[in-house]
Amino acid sequence: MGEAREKEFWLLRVDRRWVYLAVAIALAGPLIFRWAMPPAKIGTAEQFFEVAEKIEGGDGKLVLIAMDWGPGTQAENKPQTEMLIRHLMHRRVKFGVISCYVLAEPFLLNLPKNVAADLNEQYEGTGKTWEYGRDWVNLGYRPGWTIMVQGLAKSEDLHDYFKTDANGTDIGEIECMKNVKTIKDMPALGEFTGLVGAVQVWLQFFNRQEHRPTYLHGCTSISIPEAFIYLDSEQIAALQEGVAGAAYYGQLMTEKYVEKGLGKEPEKASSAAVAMTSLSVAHFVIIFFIAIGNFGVLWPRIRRRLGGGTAS
Amino acid sequence: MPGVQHASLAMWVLAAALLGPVFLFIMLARRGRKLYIRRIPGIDAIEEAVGRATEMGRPVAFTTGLSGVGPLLFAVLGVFGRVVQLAARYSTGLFVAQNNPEVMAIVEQVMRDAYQAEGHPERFDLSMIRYLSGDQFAYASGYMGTVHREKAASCLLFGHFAAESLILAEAGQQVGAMQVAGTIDSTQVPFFLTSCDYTIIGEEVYAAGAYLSRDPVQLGSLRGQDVGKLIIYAIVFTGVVIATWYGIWGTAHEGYDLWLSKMLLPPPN
Amino acid sequence: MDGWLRAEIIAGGIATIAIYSFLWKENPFYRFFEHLFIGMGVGIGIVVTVRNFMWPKGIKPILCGAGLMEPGPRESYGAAYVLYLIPLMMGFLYYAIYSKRYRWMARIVIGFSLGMGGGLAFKGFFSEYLPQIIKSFKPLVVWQAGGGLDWMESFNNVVLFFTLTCVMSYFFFSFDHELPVIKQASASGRWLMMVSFGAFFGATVMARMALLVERLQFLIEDWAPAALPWLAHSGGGGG
Amino acid sequence: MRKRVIFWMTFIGGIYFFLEFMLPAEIWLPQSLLTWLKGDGTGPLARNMLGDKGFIFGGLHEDISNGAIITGVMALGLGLINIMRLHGVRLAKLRKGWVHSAGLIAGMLITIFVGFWHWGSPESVTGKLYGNIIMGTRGLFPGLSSAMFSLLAFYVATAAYRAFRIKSGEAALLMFSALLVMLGQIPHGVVFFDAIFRHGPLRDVSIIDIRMWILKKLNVGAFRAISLGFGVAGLAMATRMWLSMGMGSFFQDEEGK
Repeated sequence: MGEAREKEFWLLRVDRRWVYLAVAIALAGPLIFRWAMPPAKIGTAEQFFEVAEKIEGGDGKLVLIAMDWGPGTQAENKPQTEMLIRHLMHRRVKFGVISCYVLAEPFLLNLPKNVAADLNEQYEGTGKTWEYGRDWVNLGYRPGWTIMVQGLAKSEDLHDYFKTDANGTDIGEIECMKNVKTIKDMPALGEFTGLVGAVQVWLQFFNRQEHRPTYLHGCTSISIPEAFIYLDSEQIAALQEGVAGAAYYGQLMTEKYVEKGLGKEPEKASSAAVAMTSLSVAHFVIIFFIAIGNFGVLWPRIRRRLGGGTAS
Repeated sequence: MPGVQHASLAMWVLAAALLGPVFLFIMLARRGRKLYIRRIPGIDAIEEAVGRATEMGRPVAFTTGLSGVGPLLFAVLGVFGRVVQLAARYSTGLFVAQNNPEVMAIVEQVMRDAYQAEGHPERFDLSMIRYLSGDQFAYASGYMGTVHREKAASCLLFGHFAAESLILAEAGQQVGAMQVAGTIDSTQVPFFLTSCDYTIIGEEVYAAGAYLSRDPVQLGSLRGQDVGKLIIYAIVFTGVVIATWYGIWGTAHEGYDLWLSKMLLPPPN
Repeated sequence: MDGWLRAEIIAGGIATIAIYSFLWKENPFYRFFEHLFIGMGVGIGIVVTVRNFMWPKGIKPILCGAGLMEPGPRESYGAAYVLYLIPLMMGFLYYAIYSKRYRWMARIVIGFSLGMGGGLAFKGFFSEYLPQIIKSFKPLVVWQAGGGLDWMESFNNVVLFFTLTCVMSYFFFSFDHELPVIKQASASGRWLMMVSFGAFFGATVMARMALLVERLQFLIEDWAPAALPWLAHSGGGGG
Repeated sequence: MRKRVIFWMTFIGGIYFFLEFMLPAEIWLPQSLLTWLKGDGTGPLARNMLGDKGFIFGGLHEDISNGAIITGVMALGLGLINIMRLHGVRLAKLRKGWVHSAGLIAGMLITIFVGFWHWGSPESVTGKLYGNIIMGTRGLFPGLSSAMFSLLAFYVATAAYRAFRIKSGEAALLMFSALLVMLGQIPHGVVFFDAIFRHGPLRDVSIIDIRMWILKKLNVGAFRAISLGFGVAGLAMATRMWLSMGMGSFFQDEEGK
């Protein structure tokens, strides 16, 4: 094998380290310089935006966001969740974050907090503020999957069901939970996951005969085909496809919500758009190397044809 | 569609229909009936891989992946037994990466027996078996490092694999090893196809043991399994015909709506 | 930043870089972390198994059942839980492989676990494959709701059935594939599998790249400021 | 004799799980017998194994499964012994690579120590060492795992470069379907594809639809056929395992010698 390779055309034996380097540069470059291409239009993201736009908020209503993801899929699920949180905060719709996945704990705590901090900074001096308890609640990691979700849907008194938030504060003392008693006070569910079977649990058990919340779902790129089955059958009302969906969603939100000339404008491109740029460039790097390899295969033949049989 | 909790009458019948031919052909094979088995590309390469390592004086790497104790492991041991036999005969270096202690105990038994049967029990060395922890990626890192350090001449990857498949296969590729992989995980086959010289797909792994050993029990079982698959196919075919019949007459019935499905998997009462 | 958190991030970053150093070549830095990784993997396996399973589900019931320990609140263990000593003792037979004389006894427990694998397979087979068989019952002709043939859906179902037939025929081993129909079906089966495998490869590229993006984000956004604070100072002068 | 013991133990290992599935959830018993068996309804039999209609074979399923797992878990020590034999010896004799063996053993022992010491008090030093440095989401072990996992990003690139070449029909098929799917999952690939096929028969087709069609329709058939094949083989193999058929090669005992 090794001997055969010696004679191969050089395009066919580019050292693997060059490939690694190209991939690393393609991914890290946009991340370091926060370079973002304008995100491409994605139909499902538009739909997601419109559905999220119509969620009714107000007193005694709470949107539940299930963050069933951890470090393994955060590159895709984190920007998705962040976009919905940002959207709800802009619209002043109150929400609670919850997870059935133990590794999600630090994200439950930090993600909404960071978005709020970002918005507070952006709107500094305008009198608009976002704070824990009033705008959102962290319901923490709750083990048990099916049993937990079923119990949540059936509970007649969520204050008793949850007892405390993730910090140990009594639920009754949390402002946004005050008039939220049953699943009927939850108009929508945002479910984000990269785990197999997680969305099915919520779809099957998070509802009652008299009340079906609007389901919004964010999936990783690898599970898009399965997620489409639920979108086609209208079991879920909206879908964010991987990080690409989040990037376009972010674009839509900037168009609608970033008020020009009011407070400080966000300087940075959204992290979803940056990550998407990284991923797109990396895809093109792979396609480029595939092209090189095939050119290497075809070139001797082309040369033979052109040169009239001089090649050995 | 309801889940399957306990066997229905149809399942008893189906189990008997699938296993009946297996027992029948095992019996026939034991009585000396010749059974045909088609050539499976890749399986011949297993012996070639051991030969290559012997010539180069470098070791063979074998791993059972993430397989637990179960039918798949048993099928893989058919291949493994043959590899160990050859390695014992020609005194070829061998290391077996392990990630499940229960499997490791079985692997050790098989190795001891094979070296004993070849008449070279002294060539068996416990350090051939490397336990690389039960964690998927710690195991992968250990395999990757070991293949590089020992400059494996051939890598044989058989069993159940998950995302680490490409890490293992690339490690062998990087040291220029001849690689043969076999797995039933369809989602990992693409990665083996791109990095290994031969890839044994799905049920071929189960056939490999029979092919290598020509053991009548295994050959008979293989023939019986083929009949079993024909039965499964016949059921699918019938279902499609019935669904199409309804389709033509405009009454849409498919999947679990069909009476045939309800017969196979009765709704819970 | 809390000192422990900072130490955690710095350690995680160094470990990450050690693994990436393998991309250049196998080296002592990688080798050290590889060994550390395996060691921790074994350790964590033992800690987690004992903490989450062996103690609460094995040892504690035995001790409480025998009356040697007070069960916690909302727990109760009957005397029958002492019977867990039987599987526990059986487990010890594994260690017989280290004795020349009693090595055969390890085969008792190995056989037991093989048998268990065999017995469990029946449920596994039916609960996994029966739904798949049933899902394959698709009509080859589908009418639209308002009448007229639904070309796309019919075509999809025909493709599904055709693929299933061809690929299954590829996996017949003991029949002669020289029969022209079978030969062509199994050849098409192999080609169809290749298309599927290629597609799956393509689909995973995004997920794999996303993993690396996550690690790079960690190195750039968390690790670099924690481990190399002077970089952050010089870089973020304006803010 | 030994062979017979092993054969029966193998059979016993499988019979419970076999019957638990194959028998109905409740085996019908006459009401009178049932009432008599139940007695006052507080005995262990009545509480777990007798239902309204009859005998529940799997009444103790959870406990029995637990017991089976206990046996398997006991094998964990084998891994420990294997490691000590390989690396402990290397360390003790200071053979080549002993530094790494020392790292491995230290990593293992420290993890075990901090994992058990002050178990249940995460604020202690050992608790912090275990919960943050070793197991924290950004700590050593998850860091090593994620880094290993993410190596795949590099490896898919080299694997694609090396294997996706028009050298054989199979390689070409792999390549074309991978390319279609890859272009279909990045927005700029979609724009690119649409630009190329602006005219001609493919102008109304989106690559997103092509990708979804391959992944949702074509893949399902192929993957299902593969799994039905090895499903049947697995069932046959499992039965042979359970009944010790054709296991000669694994259980040729030293007994005969």
